[in-house]
Amino acid sequence: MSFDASYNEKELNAVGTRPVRPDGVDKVTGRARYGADYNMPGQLVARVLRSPHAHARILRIDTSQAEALKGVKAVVTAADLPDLTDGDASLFAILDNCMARTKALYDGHAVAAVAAIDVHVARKALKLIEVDYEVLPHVVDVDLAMAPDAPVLDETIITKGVTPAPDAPSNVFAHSEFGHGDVAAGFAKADEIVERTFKTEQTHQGYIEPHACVASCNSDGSAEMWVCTQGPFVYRQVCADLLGLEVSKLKVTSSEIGGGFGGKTHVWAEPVALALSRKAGRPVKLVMSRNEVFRASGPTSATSIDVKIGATKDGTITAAEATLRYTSGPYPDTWAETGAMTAFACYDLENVKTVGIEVLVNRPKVAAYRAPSAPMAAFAVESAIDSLAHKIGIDAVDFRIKNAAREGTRSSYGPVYGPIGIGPTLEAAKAHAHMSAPLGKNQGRGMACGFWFNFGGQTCTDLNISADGTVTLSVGTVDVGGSRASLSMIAAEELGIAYEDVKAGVADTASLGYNDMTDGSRGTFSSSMATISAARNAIAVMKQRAALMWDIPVEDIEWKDGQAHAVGASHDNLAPLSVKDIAAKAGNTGGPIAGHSELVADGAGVSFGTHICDVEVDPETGATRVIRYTVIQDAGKAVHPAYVEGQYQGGAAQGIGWALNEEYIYGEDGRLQNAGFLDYRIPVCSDLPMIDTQILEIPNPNHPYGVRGVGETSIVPPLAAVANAVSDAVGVRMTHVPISPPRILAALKAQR
Amino acid sequence: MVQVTLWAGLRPLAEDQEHVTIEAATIRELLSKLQLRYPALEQPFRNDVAVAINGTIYRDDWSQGIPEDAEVFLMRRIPGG
Amino acid sequence: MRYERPETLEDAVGLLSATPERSHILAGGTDLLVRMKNDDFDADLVVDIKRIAGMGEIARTDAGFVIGAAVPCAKLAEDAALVAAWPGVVEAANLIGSTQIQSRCTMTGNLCNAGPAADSVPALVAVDARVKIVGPEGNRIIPARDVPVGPGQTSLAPGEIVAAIVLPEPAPQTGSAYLRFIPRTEMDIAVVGTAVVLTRDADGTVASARVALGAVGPRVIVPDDAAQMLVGTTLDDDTLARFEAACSDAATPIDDKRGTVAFRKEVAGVLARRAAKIAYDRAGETQ
Amino acid sequence: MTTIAVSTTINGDDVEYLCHADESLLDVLRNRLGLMGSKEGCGTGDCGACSTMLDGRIVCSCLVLGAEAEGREIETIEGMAHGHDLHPLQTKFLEHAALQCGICTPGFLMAAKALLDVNPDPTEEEIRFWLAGNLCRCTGYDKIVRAVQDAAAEMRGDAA
Repeated sequence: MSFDASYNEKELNAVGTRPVRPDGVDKVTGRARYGADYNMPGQLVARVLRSPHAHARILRIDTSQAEALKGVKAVVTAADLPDLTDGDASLFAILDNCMARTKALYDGHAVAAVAAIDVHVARKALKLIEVDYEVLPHVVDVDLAMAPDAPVLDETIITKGVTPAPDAPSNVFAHSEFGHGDVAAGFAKADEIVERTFKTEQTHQGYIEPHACVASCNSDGSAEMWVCTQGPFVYRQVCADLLGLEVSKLKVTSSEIGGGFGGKTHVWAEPVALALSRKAGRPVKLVMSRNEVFRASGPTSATSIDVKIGATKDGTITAAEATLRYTSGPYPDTWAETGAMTAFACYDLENVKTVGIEVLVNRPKVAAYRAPSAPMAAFAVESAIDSLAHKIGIDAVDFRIKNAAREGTRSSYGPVYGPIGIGPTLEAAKAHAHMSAPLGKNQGRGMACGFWFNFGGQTCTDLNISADGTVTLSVGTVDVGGSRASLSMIAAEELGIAYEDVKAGVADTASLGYNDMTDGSRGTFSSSMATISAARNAIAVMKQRAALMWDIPVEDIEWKDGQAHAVGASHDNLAPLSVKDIAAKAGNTGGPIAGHSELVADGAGVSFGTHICDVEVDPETGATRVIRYTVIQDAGKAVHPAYVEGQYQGGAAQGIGWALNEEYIYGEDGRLQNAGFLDYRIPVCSDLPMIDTQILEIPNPNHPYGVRGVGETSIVPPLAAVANAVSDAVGVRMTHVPISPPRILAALKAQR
Repeated sequence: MVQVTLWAGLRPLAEDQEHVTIEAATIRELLSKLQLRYPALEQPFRNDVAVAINGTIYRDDWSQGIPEDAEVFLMRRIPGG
Repeated sequence: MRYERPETLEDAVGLLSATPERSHILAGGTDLLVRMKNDDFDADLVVDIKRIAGMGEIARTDAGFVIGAAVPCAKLAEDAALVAAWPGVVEAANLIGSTQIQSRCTMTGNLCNAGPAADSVPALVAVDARVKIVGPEGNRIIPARDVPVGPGQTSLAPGEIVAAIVLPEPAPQTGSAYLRFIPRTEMDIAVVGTAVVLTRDADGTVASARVALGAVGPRVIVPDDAAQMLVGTTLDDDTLARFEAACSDAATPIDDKRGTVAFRKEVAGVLARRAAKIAYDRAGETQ
Repeated sequence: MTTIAVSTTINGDDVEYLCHADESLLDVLRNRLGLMGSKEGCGTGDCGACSTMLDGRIVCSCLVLGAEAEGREIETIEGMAHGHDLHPLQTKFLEHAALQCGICTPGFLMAAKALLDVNPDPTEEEIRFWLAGNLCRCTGYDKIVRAVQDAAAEMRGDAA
């Protein structure tokens, strides 16, 4: 494992082109199989009974009538998922979230589940389960949850990170603080200060495919599961831990995944499906309805953020401070901490302080969503930066360029930056034609920057060379948006063969070593590194085989353009051997030819993007349309530029939805009122313009081809870019996301 | 010798130290020596820690060498989406 | 649950009369099938009326345009005469849902579902549409406005079916328009809907006007006082401003997940004013 | 629950099946006929992933009863290509990278084909409004719209 991952500039042939993806034909003909597209012999249908209450003690569950119903093969409650978490609080939270144990903590929290021969019986059985609830007072709003008289969700929680420690329990799990310098001294030096409070509402990843799995537990202790997930190996580990299965006896196969965006990095109903199968002795298929997806999976934090930034008249920021309150759902987590780390990461600040406050509320357990926690912090900070630029009368782009973090800057979250790319994205924005295009009546322009930590992680690939010289590549990172194409290109590049001769596929957990999930923008970054390593190992093998075929020392063989060349005067009559030539003789030169790689792909490097947005606002109704949008982001090296553009465009669209329309709406009763795509309003095709992209390629020093993760950063700037554009158009600073028409109209009225 | 900065959440587990000076050539050595000195760090070191060396964040590669005079930060591992 | 597909209205009425509770009429199904997905839904009978003669047809008779109960809204836009006569009705019906929903949803369903935010209902009320009802006690014709009596509630007796909607022939120089507010550009339920029908005199002044407001009350609101303000004018700015204020005042909305009281009242006036302008201009284009 | 016998035409073939009265056409296609190319993203007609043609009109098959298909003509994504010959829309979706996860793709292809059947030369705005009932969460729609434009041009015989 002595793979050298450092960047090595060279001419690339396959990388940078735009071939058709290997899984493409299956996906345009309807043949690709997603989570719900798989069946097992004798499979049962599962349905989950969910709490209608936001907060309630479960006094009694009687499943006897449901169990007695003909066709019902198993009913499970928390009693069928005993606590094996051994003091691991985060694992316990997953368990309790899968199936409420003593209290239902949000509307939609699972309390029981049935497996039956068909959906009609399962539906009937749900109605026969009796649950006695003691309804408790609930709280869903982040600020109200912090109030002294708020109902406390978990009496064992004493706020961490505060000295002295409070003596009473509350919904505040922890404070965490970052920064350096002396902010009070910094503000004293400022000529102008902007201080504001911002709010963002809870959003959902909104993947079009609901969670789905087929689980099968056998009497011999083995089990298998087909599931849509961003990480089959992680699902395997968590499910094995929660059910007490041996990890290697649980085989998890990831289906084609119909979107995840972080939401399918977490386990939801999969342990329940396994528990039902274990109890029923038959395979169980569990597919969530869209209503269940909204009520019981995935959302982000809702937030409330105070920001204060000061600057001198010449445009130098002297101090910056933020307090970030994030909901984590009903269990402790670290979402505010992440937000606090990212908030000012774009800037070079002498004095900076951020405090993250984790707040428990009666809402679903918060899940990662594309650069989790960063968009809300960026909304608050980039809005305040924009206000401050206006206040001191300096152009918003110039102001950011003047204060942008650069190599050597101490980041607001601690370490000093190496070479980073925010400056180039800002310079590109300043030079972009979009920035100087004329605006019409009721139109406004905004821009914003965004930061995200990318990462790499544990990765493993197998590259097998077939007898005809074609190559199969098995990877362990789930393909969420074209990575099989990118990785096939990488293998072709490294081996010197045609893209069409490589077929990449995603392996199940029984066929390949452990891989971290496809998250943290790591899929292409880390699996390409492992693919390069595996290809180089395969080339080493092929050189040995060529040496045997030619009967010359392996030292005399050089690999070039997909062929083994004999070098040296004594071999000049030997025609080069292609992969095909070598593969054809593999049986007699030592057997199958393969290259494997197991590595840790660290050094992903942080990522920055700058977005420009134009909107038109109808001042009489508050209706807002995005009329032009540009994304500028560094990709290091775009392996398949079309899919890099796709990541930029998709993240921007999600951010635009978050900015304008998407939000969880709760009633007074704590029940979610918009658990469907009708009223949880993600952008539709007619809502958006074409989304222009500009890919910058500043090589990542820690990847052989310079590749950088590109998946997440594009969702970070849009909230602020849209908010700044709307504020420019209507002349009022919008501080509450989503910037819905009623909020715009109310702000305009307040100003008049 | 390297000077290590601990994130705020770790400090109560390390006698409220923000900076700790320690002799270590790799991340592995650094973490094991820190844990020896402050046993309460064992829990967060299990799953929660990442190490930034001169600005580059390492989550898993504990064999990574630490250059002389490097700036070293212990950070919480970040979730991804 | 039983599924029946009668071929005559008499048979349909018979089936529904025999199962007065927990029975549903199926035409486009775009509301009924959504409700059927709910775990709490229970029904004994669904009567599919699409195979009954005439249900899927638009006929022009002496009474006007007779639109069968099962005519999908997409088909309305394909009828050039109907579009020319009542563009406000067709544009309202065509705003319901997506292209896919348009292929199935019907105005009769929109009316009988009795949702306060139904797009086509204000438009039907503004043109004073009638509905033909068949039932166990005989047939009757009533104003479309009188079908919904409250959210989810209709005046239909058990066993009764709305067989058709009848739109009168417009008087010369009549224009109609429907505007709604939704947060996105498509796919939302109306936060406010406004329909205006007006007829011009030869001199260009408004001879008669009718206005209907949707989604701002439990039923469609018909602010006759506001409509009367337009009569005798050429929609000058002062008139429109008074008209807008009157429409806002007439609205009695609620706060819900789709909008606030203040927003709905204000936007009801704005859209009514804009719809009146469009209807006026359209009236000038017709002969 | 008793079942209903249905005779219908799917992708040009005569098909017979039994279904429950409350069973959607989408469930029939997926669970009884093995035509799983139509996807269920919502079950309430809001996402378009189950788009199929019913007697020449594009519908959400989740909002059609299986029993209603008696005597009708249905086209699904499985009937879009002719053997190995992909429809121009399918080819252009691949060339333009108009899909990332691909779960919405069958619905988009069916809806786009329905558009080009009635309007061979749609504007960008017409494409966007026609496809507003098909949700995509990955692409931001940009490449989908471009693929439809390009396919339309090719089908019209315009030089690309």
